[in-house]
Amino acid sequence: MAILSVKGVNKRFGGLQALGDVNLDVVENTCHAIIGPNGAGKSTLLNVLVGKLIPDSGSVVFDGQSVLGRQPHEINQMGISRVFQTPEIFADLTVMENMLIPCFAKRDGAFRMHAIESVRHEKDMIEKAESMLSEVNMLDKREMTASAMSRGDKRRLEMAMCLVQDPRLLLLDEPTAGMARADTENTIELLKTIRKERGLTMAIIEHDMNVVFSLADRITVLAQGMPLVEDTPDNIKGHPKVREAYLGEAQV
Amino acid sequence: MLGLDKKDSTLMLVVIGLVIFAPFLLNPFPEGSAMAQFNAGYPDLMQRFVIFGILAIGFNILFGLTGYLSFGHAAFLGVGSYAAIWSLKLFTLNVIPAILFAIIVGGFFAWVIGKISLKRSGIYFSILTLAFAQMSFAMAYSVLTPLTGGETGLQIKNTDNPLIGGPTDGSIGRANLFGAEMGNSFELNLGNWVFTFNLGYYIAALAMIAAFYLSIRIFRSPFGIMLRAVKSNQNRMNYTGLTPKVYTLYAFVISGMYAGLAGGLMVAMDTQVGPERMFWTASGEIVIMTILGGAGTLIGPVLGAGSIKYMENILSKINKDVLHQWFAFLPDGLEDAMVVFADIFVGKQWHFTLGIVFMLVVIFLPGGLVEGAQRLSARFGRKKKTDTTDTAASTPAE
Amino acid sequence: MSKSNFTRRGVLKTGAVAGAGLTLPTYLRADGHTGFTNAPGDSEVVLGFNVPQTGPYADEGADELRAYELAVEHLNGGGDGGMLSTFSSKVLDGTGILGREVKYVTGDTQTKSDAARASARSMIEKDGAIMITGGSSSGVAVAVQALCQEAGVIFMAGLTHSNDTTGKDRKANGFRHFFNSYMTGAALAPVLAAQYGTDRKAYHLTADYNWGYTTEEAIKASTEAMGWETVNSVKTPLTQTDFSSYIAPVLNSGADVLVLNHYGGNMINSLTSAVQFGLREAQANGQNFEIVVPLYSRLMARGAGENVKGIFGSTNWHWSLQDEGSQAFVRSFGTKYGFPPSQAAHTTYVQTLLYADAVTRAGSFAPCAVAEALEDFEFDGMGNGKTLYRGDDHQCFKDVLVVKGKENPESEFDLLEVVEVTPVDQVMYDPAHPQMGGAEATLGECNNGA
Amino acid sequence: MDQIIVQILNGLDKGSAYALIALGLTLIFGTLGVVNFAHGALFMMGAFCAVVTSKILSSSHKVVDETRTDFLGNPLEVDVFYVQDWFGQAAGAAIMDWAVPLAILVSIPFMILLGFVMERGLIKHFYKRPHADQILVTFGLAIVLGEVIKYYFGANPIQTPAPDALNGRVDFGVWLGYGPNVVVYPMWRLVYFFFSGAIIASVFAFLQFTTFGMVVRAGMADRETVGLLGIDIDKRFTFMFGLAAAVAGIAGVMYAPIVSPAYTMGMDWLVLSFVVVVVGGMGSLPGAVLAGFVLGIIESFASMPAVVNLLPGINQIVIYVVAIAILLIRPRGLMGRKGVMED
Repeated sequence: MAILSVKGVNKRFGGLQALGDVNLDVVENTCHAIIGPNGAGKSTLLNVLVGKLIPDSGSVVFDGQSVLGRQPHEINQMGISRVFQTPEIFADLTVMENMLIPCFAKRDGAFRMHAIESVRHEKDMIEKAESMLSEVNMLDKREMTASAMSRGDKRRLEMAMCLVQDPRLLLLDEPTAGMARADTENTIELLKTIRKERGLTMAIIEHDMNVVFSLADRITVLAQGMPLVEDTPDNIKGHPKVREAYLGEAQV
Repeated sequence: MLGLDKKDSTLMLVVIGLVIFAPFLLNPFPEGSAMAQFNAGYPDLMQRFVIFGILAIGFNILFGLTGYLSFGHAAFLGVGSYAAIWSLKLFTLNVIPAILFAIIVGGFFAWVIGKISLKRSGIYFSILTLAFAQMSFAMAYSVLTPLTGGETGLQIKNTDNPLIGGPTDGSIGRANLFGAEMGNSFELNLGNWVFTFNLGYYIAALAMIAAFYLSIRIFRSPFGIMLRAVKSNQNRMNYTGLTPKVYTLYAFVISGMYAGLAGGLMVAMDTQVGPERMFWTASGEIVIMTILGGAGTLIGPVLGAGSIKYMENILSKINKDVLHQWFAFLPDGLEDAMVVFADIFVGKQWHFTLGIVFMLVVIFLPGGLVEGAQRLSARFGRKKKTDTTDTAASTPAE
Repeated sequence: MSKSNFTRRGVLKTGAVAGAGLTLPTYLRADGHTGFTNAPGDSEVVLGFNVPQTGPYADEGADELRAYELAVEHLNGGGDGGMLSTFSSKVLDGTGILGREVKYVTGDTQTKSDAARASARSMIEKDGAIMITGGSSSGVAVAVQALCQEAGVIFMAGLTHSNDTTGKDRKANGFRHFFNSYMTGAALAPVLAAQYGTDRKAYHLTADYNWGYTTEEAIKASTEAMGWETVNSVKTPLTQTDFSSYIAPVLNSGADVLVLNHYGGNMINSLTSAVQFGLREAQANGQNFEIVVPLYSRLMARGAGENVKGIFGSTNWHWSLQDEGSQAFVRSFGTKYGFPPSQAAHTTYVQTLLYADAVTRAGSFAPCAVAEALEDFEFDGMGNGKTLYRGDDHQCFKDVLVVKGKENPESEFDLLEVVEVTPVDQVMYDPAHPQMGGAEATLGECNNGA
Repeated sequence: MDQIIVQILNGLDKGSAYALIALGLTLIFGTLGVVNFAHGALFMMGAFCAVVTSKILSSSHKVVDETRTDFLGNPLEVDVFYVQDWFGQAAGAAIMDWAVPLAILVSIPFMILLGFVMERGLIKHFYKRPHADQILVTFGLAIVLGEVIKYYFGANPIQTPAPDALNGRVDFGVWLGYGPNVVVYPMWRLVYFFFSGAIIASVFAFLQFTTFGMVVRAGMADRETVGLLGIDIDKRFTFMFGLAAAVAGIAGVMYAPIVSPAYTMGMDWLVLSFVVVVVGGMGSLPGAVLAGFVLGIIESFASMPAVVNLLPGINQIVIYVVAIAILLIRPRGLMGRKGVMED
């Protein structure tokens, strides 16, 4: 059953057709990868999904509700979390505080005036954050200021921040971009483990085919804003159209 | 204690102690001695210390935590003051309704201005708040004269007839707390020392302690973390399902209410309001106080407020005569030279010292006076128990 | 360990305090039992000189301070005695006030009412000042006067020209020697009519605050009584520095006189603009275009330089006056500081002497006694001829000087010449005059404080 | 109609003052990312360059004139000017008369030097510091500069007239078909307007057509990249600071005859210049100039008698009302770049 369904989405920027009639179904408990050469419209699509952009036409339905016209924070509250290409974390705050914020957001909603209660007394939230941190092996860094961590740790922290919200759909925007080989492997392992343990639904944009093929259950290939093919990884591997699209890119 | 952890409780106790014993602490020099000039333990200045302390604490909740630099905060102080004086003139001479009224009006005004100004961020936000405050000032000074008294401001007059309990003998009503006047105080003579305990001061001090306590609670609350998140990364907040603007608006309103409280207390202590209270220099002073003390720290803004008010009220009163008294022990020529030299920094040149202090502090103590205090305690080789900062101190506000 | 012991007096007092709780008023110092605030001891008395030391009026404040220092010197028997010898009341003998040496404290009003009150309160609460004096703007004067009323000390206003100080905001503890907007209008209008004729159309530019309003009102009323017509009046922001957009429309407005109800920097800049736009050489309605500056001061004239030549205005006092009192004052001030005093210096010097004299005549420092001695006090020899401190509103009534910018100044101080000394009868008004707050304005009760 | 023409002239004149100051401020604010609260003080220092030049040129010695007496009755000491001793009566008088234009020559090296010293000695250490620290240190500096001026020159404004030859008026009305004396405008203000135009044009030309300027503009757009190219952008930024100071200084010199210099003018201009820069949009030089003229003209119109009588007090607040309106309609001011000073 598709938890996210994109139908006939169009988006133009001036004369440029960024997205043309994109259809996409992300099925629950699967990992759906979106690949394509640069400028294929992957990021535009992602921005439509999280409410940053509003498409000119088409529909995006998440769990039976349209997300179009909703603010990013509302879409998050519906159960969609996003990991960015460059980690978006609260750099000035400690790791623990970074973790607590999504916990509160999940429990209290978009805004709550909880100005008198002490954070120390939020035992449940602290426990939840700690268990998530230990899941990503960062419990020992809980009092560290986030900006002082390595890039890989920042990425893991961001992922943990998304996961602690128990999202129904996790969007990953090139989660391994700019990472060293070993870090990439770690990330893949982490994602795999989490998927196995939590039964998470994921949509991932990725350049690295290695990552794509080790994680994805289904792949959509975008080229110049149009969906080219949608199929299983095995079928995509040898698909002529995909080759063409990528080779075309290489020639340019 | 009271839901604070050990470190905060210690800090709280230290602040309470300082505030209660301020009449002693601020009057260290015996009457009549040359150094008595430096005594600050008289009601007016003590009241100003705590009132501006409240103002800076409130400002710090906005600026220190969210990083939003309001350059029009004096407007809330001003409208709070006007609200309070009208309450004294029309409703009752009791200060409690006046102060409550000031808080409400300050908060409401902040809500209106914040709602509009928060559509922008960074310098654009600062200029919007500045523009609103300057408009308020200009209008209070001129067109709104019937409401604000214009340049001459508002005072209580003998013709005022408050709804409840005004004086009947034609004398000028005085602000009071259930009959006890703000000016009441008693003096304690110990040897050559005179210590003044003033009712108004202790009321203001109580308000400051409450304000400070509330500020600690806010700093340590989930709300406080959210405000620091606003400063750190609004984008991530949005994608975490949170509304940074709403959080900021609440912080803005809270700090507006603090400013209103300060304005109300100012009127309660000294029953008059003038429009200069809303001029941009007054807003700038609040900003400078907070940065000077250490933005984002709990106690910093209070220190900053105290030191600026101290310089304003003490340095400006040192004239050549006083200097001659100080240096009288020197030979004549040297005495004159010293007087001429010292005169550059005091009396009518007190602004000069102020400017130099700003520069020195920011150059050598990037975290403000709080950092100076930390370095001092570090130098004396013991871990200061009352570590006055919190984690936000390591990342000065922007 | 005598230091740690309570002094005898202290013991008595703390004992009393314990009984009385918090009901003792604050403005109470060493001798609270004498029944008034800050009663001085036997050897000295402290006066508080509260003047602008920073901000645009700092120079005026500095001049006031010089005059205060001179006055203190004279009261304590130093220097040449200045006006003490010409003052019609002869009770001051150079031994301080009631035998107590005069000491003083100074403070900075910053020309802000908040700062001025903070400074005055510190003088009263910390330094034990028995009288506060000074200031260079009406906003500050009104604010500090109200404070002194509340605290129970005497306020001797410095330079404040707005009607309100002794009009709608008059207070029993406050006294003004300086003249006011009404007097300026009453003195200036006849001279203007004589000089420029009665068929004139005036255009007012008015500083958009209290003093501007009362001055405009006064000048309008008195010039209209002479037959002038007011074409237009425009309010200008206090913070304005470039007045071009206010001056430019004047020439073609049908007016032939421009009245600048501006003071200090405002006046210097608006007059400079007016001269730049050629208003001084212009013709309108077949007559020479004229500019009038109701309130002049020498510092302003110096700031405006050449531009003041031939322009009429009024002033409280000018150093070129030839009477004995003025001469004596100019001599001692000039000898001490090397240049002649300004009108601000004069008024503050006189106020200090008048206060000392009143205390001496009353035989008490108690504010109510001093006020009584000042009320309806007539004196002479202080530079303005016969003067009356009217009891009804605590305003001095004396001759008013109409001056104009000198065509050929001989020095940098010789900028104004006295055109006419308007006799006091001509500037007299009823205490309940509508410009003065009408019948509602009252002094209230005098307050002794403690 | 004639009144509208006059107010447009006034607006252009005010606008050129605003634009010139905003331009200098943007050079610092937009290029170096430093919130310079001392910029108004630099303007004031420029104005006092004019005062000092005029004082130096009219320095004199005293000669006792026995025939006249001073206020104390002593023989009058008459000032005799050195320049007249040296160059003769007429030439000496002319030199004193032209003090303000001559002051430009004094102010340029002085202000550049002041800018260098400020940047190297102080501001340099604050590039990486938070804006709050920059505000505090430059505000402190502004106070100190102001107080130094007050110490030597007092608080009273000091008359600094333009040369007599430029003190006249131009009658535009005659050219435009109105009668004489309908639209007259002071000559010095026109000089100021054209002079500002020339300065603004040269700054733009400098940035547009010189290699130096191109590097600086690239640095404004993306400082890190230019740094990576191995260009010593810091040295150039030091020069930029000197240039900005000089622009503020010249603006001050030329403004001295219009508004008499006083030590408070630095603070008077501080807020206004920030409003102009922000309304123009952060990091945009054309924006700063445009905003200067827009606000100048609107302010002039708002102070017309008809407008003030219709809406009392509008002249007090118009700048702020317009600033708020513009910032609400255009998020980054008139021509601001995204991401500059937005956080």
